[in-house]
Amino acid sequence: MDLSILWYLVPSVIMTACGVYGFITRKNLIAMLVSLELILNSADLNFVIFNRFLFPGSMEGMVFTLFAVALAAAETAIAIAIIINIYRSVGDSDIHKVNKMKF
Amino acid sequence: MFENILIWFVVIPVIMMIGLGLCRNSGMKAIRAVMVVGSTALLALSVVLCCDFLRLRGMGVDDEMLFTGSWLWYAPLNIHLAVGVDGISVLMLLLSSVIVFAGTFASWKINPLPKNFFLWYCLLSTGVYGFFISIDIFTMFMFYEVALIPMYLLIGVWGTGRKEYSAMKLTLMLMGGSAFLMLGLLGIYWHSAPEGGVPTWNILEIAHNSAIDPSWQNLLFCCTFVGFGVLGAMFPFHTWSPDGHACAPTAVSMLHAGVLMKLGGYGCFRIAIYLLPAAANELAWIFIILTGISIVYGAFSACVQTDLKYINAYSSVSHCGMVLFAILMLNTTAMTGAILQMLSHGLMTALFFALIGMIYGRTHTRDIRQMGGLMKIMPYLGVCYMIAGFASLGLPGLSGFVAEMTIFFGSFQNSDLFHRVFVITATCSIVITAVYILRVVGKLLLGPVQDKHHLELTDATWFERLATVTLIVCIAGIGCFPNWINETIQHSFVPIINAIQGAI
Amino acid sequence: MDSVGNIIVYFIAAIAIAVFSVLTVTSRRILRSATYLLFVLLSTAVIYFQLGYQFLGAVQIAVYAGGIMVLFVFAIVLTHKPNDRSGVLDTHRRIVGLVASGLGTVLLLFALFYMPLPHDASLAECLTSGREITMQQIGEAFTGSGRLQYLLPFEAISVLLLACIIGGVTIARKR
Amino acid sequence: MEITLPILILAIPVCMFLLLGIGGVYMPRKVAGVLGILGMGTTMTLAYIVAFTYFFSGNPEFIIDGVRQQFQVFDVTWLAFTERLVVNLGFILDPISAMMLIVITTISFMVHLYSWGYMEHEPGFQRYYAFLSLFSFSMLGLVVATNIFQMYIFWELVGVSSYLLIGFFYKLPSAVSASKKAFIVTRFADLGFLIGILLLSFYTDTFNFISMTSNPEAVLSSTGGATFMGASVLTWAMVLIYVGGMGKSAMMPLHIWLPDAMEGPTPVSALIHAATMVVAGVYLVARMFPVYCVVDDSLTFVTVVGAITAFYAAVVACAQIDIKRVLAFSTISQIAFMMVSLGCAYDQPVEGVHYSGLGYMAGMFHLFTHAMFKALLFLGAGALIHAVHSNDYTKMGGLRKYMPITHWTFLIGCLAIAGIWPFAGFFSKDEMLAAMFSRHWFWGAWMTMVAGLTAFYMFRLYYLIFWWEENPDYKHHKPHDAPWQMSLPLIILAAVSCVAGFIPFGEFVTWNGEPYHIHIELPVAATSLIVAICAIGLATVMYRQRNEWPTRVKNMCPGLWMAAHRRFYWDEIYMFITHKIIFGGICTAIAWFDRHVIDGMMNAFAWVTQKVSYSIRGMQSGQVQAYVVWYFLGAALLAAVTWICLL
Repeated sequence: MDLSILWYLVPSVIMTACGVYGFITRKNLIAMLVSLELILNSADLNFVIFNRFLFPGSMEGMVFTLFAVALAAAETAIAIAIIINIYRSVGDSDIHKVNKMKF
Repeated sequence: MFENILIWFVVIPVIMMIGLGLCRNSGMKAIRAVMVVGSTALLALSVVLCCDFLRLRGMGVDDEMLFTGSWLWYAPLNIHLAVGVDGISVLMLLLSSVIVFAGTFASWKINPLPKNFFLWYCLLSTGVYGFFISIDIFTMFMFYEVALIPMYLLIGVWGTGRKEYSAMKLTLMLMGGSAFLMLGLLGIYWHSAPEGGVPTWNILEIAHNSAIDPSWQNLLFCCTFVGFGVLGAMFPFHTWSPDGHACAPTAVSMLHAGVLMKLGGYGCFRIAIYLLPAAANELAWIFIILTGISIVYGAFSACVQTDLKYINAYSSVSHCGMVLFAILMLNTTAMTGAILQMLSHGLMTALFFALIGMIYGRTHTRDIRQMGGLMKIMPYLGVCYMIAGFASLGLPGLSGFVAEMTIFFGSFQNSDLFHRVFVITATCSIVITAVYILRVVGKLLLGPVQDKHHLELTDATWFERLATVTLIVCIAGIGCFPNWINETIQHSFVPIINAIQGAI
Repeated sequence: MDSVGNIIVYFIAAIAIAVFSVLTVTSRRILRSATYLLFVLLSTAVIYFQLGYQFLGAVQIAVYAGGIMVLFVFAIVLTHKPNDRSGVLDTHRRIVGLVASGLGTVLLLFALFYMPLPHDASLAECLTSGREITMQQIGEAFTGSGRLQYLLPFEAISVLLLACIIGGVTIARKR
Repeated sequence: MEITLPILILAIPVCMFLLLGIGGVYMPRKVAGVLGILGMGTTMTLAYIVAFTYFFSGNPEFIIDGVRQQFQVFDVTWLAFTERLVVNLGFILDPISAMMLIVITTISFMVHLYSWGYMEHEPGFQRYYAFLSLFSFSMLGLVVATNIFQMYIFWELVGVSSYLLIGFFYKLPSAVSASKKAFIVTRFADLGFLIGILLLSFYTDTFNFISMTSNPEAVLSSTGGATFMGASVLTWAMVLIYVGGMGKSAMMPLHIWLPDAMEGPTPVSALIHAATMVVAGVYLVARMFPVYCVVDDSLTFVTVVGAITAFYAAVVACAQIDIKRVLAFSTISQIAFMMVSLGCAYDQPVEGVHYSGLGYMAGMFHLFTHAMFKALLFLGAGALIHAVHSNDYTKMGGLRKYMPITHWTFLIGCLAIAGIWPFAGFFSKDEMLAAMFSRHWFWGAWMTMVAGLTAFYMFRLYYLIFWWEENPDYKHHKPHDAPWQMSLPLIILAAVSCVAGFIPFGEFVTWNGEPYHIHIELPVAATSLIVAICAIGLATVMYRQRNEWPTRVKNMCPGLWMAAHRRFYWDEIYMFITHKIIFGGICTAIAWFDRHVIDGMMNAFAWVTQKVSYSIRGMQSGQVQAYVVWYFLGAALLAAVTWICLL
């Protein structure tokens, strides 16, 4: 039995689907962020998989993933800072209660 | 660039704006000084231009446009800042200067935010002047839009009554018109050159090339004519006019009805008819019907209004309808009449609005049912109002008569039954005009005094007198000695008429 | 033909990813869902290792599982309220989420199976045909400015991270 | 001829208008009055000099072989419509314009003088004189017009002067509405005039009177036989031009403004609404006479309208209470007389007719004499109103003892208008009736009857004012004759009315300039004289002293009396048409349509846009989760579309 590219892509698809589902259904901001991480992670995984299976001679996919991980860290840091700030001023981290700045 | 006299028509208002910017917000004296100096300079400039123009024509300089100049602005689209004037533009510039001058004095005590008011006012006049000096249709359109935008703020901030609604309505309807216009202008641009040539925005070149395919012309003509027609208050796109004028502050009404509505008529013949003559010959009948309706319809509507400004706005619909109507007759005499009517209507409507503003400033009402016998209380304003009324109903010796008669006699040169019927319908408006003018004069100025409080009101102040006298002198001047204006205009129409004749 | 060990490791990792992903988004307690996320990330790291990217796997564990998860846990604890009902989902949202993610999945799977991908290439072949990525290569790629070298993005990311740290502190500090 | 005098004739009044109009506020009234009178006096002198030069100098410019010529003193371009259609302002001298110069300046001067006394205590005295000057200028400009467009220009100007003067007492609502009515009715008529000019000038390519009248056949042929609704275009043009004349001259059915115009100061009525402006229509027909003759239908139209109006106005005049209204209807009737006379004239010799142009000459003669004695009557009425402070004859009666000058001059006026020898009216009326009989016996008989009615109602008025029964109020407030400024014009005009009939008018004014020797047509004269005397006798019986006859006659046919008194309900008909139909029906409907349908459409457009954007706005909720849903739905949609396309 061969472990072809499809085998590896399937968990990635599942991760994306779960991330999307979570992002849509969750009310808590942090939970949404968690779902977001799932999606991001599946994208990272895809980069690496494609690098390995389609262009085994090069390392661009991996480099991209490295950058993406760094960016994810940055993004999470800022997002969490904002969430904490919102929590302080609104007293809740429910996304439906954070609509003061909408209009 | 600055050696060209025409550029100064745009530069001076900009300098005025800078000057105003340097004034303090409440420094009424400095603001007035800037405005008076600036508008006098503009007036002087127009007079100088006019004399210079006549001198050159007298010397036998026979170019279509004089004082031309062209500076590249945006090469990829071949846009230039191209300027040049013929007799009609010169007269329009003169008219604008007179009205800007009078408007300055009519808004002598504008409140609140005088500085900002005059800033927008100057921007508005920049647009108007720029429109009249341009011979590049892109810059023309740009200046047209520049003139349009300040209206929104001027009405919305300094207006009276339902000002937000009216400002919005006016701006949106005119913007809708300019959407059509933009379409038409772009179409003209892309078809302006013969096969393989570089498209151009320059009016003279487009007219010279006459490369626009007749089937395209029809579409473009409708777009441009409707676009300008909206500004010219053509039925059924006129409803911005009553509301907009009713709510606008005095000087803005003056400038808007006096000059800005003329942009419509001017654009109609300068762009729609001159550049698209074949379509003009073919489609004029549609718009003759619409403008014919405008004339009678506006007059009838004016008969039952009770708000002074509404009466005047509807009468503007009628009179501006006459302008477009005459332009569509496509012969020299009628089109000359149209220009005379533009001048005449500009001056007398400005006078009307100035007077209405002055009366409103005193009585705080514009409802003619609540006023009466004002002639006794403020004889100067009353007499001026009567003069404006007589000019409007076409009394010989004042400008309205000359304009209307030239239009009627010119229009009557078209000898088929269709034109005849509409000309005779249009002539009926002189009676209806008399009805509503005399109705207002009777209710407003004559008869017993309705409101005891009005007895304490005062007559015109010196700046109000200056504003009105300027306008009245111009009205009477055109009315008594029309021939030199007439000749100037007729000469300027030669190329346009040739284009129309050539396209039949 | 891949070795049985590889296949077993793959299946463990894949099943872990699938199960913990689902648990991450369905768990009612946020702290738990964050923990499940940690397992997903670790499983991903396993796959990275298996694919021959040891450095990346290490980074994944260090930065993601180590750094980011700590941030999450802190944030959750800071914003935690007793009797939090935000984990309770209503049916309507659930259906919408299912439809959207289902549609997305269908699209992705559709793309997966219709794309002209080299199905026949096995992991072993790819591992042997590809060269080993050494730390030196990675270091050169990050510090050079030539073709396929990433000094500028690297620096940009560094500045970005610094900015994020400062921004995070500024935003989250008490007023 | 020098152009200085003619220019001055026009320039002095207009300068006087500007001077008094702008500077009048700063002048004492005496100064303004004296200035006005002096200005008009100078104008009158100059006009006399010009007219006498024209008639008597024998200069070949004016008369060649005994035929008077039309001479344009000057004719300058004012506005060029096209290369050929050019509006000039000029000054024409020919028999009728010279005659009109005399009439206008004389009456105007008399009125200026008279007003000094009459208007002495009115506010706005300076303004009054300014308006009078404006009117004089416009009227003079009208009669000396060299072309029909110049005439139209001044036609409008006299209309406005008339508007201003009728509404002089602008605080009275009745004066305001009367002035408005006068202006609008005449304006409506002017519309006809304008369309007539449009038609005529389109075909002839000229406005000039001389080029039109010198060759009327060419005018006809220039239309190329074009017809409209069965009548030739030229007929239409001439009828429409005549409609303009009907408006100014108050012919049926456009007569309704003239009785109301009596709201103006009485001297104004004398000047404008009796002597000068209202005869502009007659003057217009006379001016265009040769062209009218080419299209006989239009001349018949003139005659028929005139005959109906003359009879109608005479009947109504018998049932009026207001003395100025009686005089107003009398004016309408007399002008109609002139119209009929013009309509009965020929422009070429006709078999069996002694002198074909008699109607024209007689009409002009009557215009002249009528101006004099009607001005006299109005000024006399003014003196009465000045004394009694009422227009109503029931407030008068037995005034002959108190106001002898007014009484005698008024009597002369009445005798003149009734056509009693040797007063002016006898001669002109005799010539007119002779001309009518020569056209058709019916017109002669009809107009003789109207002449009888004229004598009757004038003497009814005379007796009711000066005889009948003394008003008891006189004991408290004794009426007296007017001051000299007012009496002098009365006396002068009375004298003129006595002798004007002996002027050999035919020597001066005929349609083609050839002199004609007036002689009395004995049968016609005798008939009309007898009819007039009978009518006067009847009036004497009925009204000399208070008796029951008038009431009895009234009660015999109360409906007729009431109808005549209410002027056969013309005003009500007009009120109905203008207020109910035009204002209430058309204008209100259009205004409503504009606000609700046209503007409603625009607002509906805005409303729909707003509603649509409100409903779309929900999508832009700001909720990221919703966006994600939309994103996936959109991606799915795109994929589906792509798939369908690829299949």
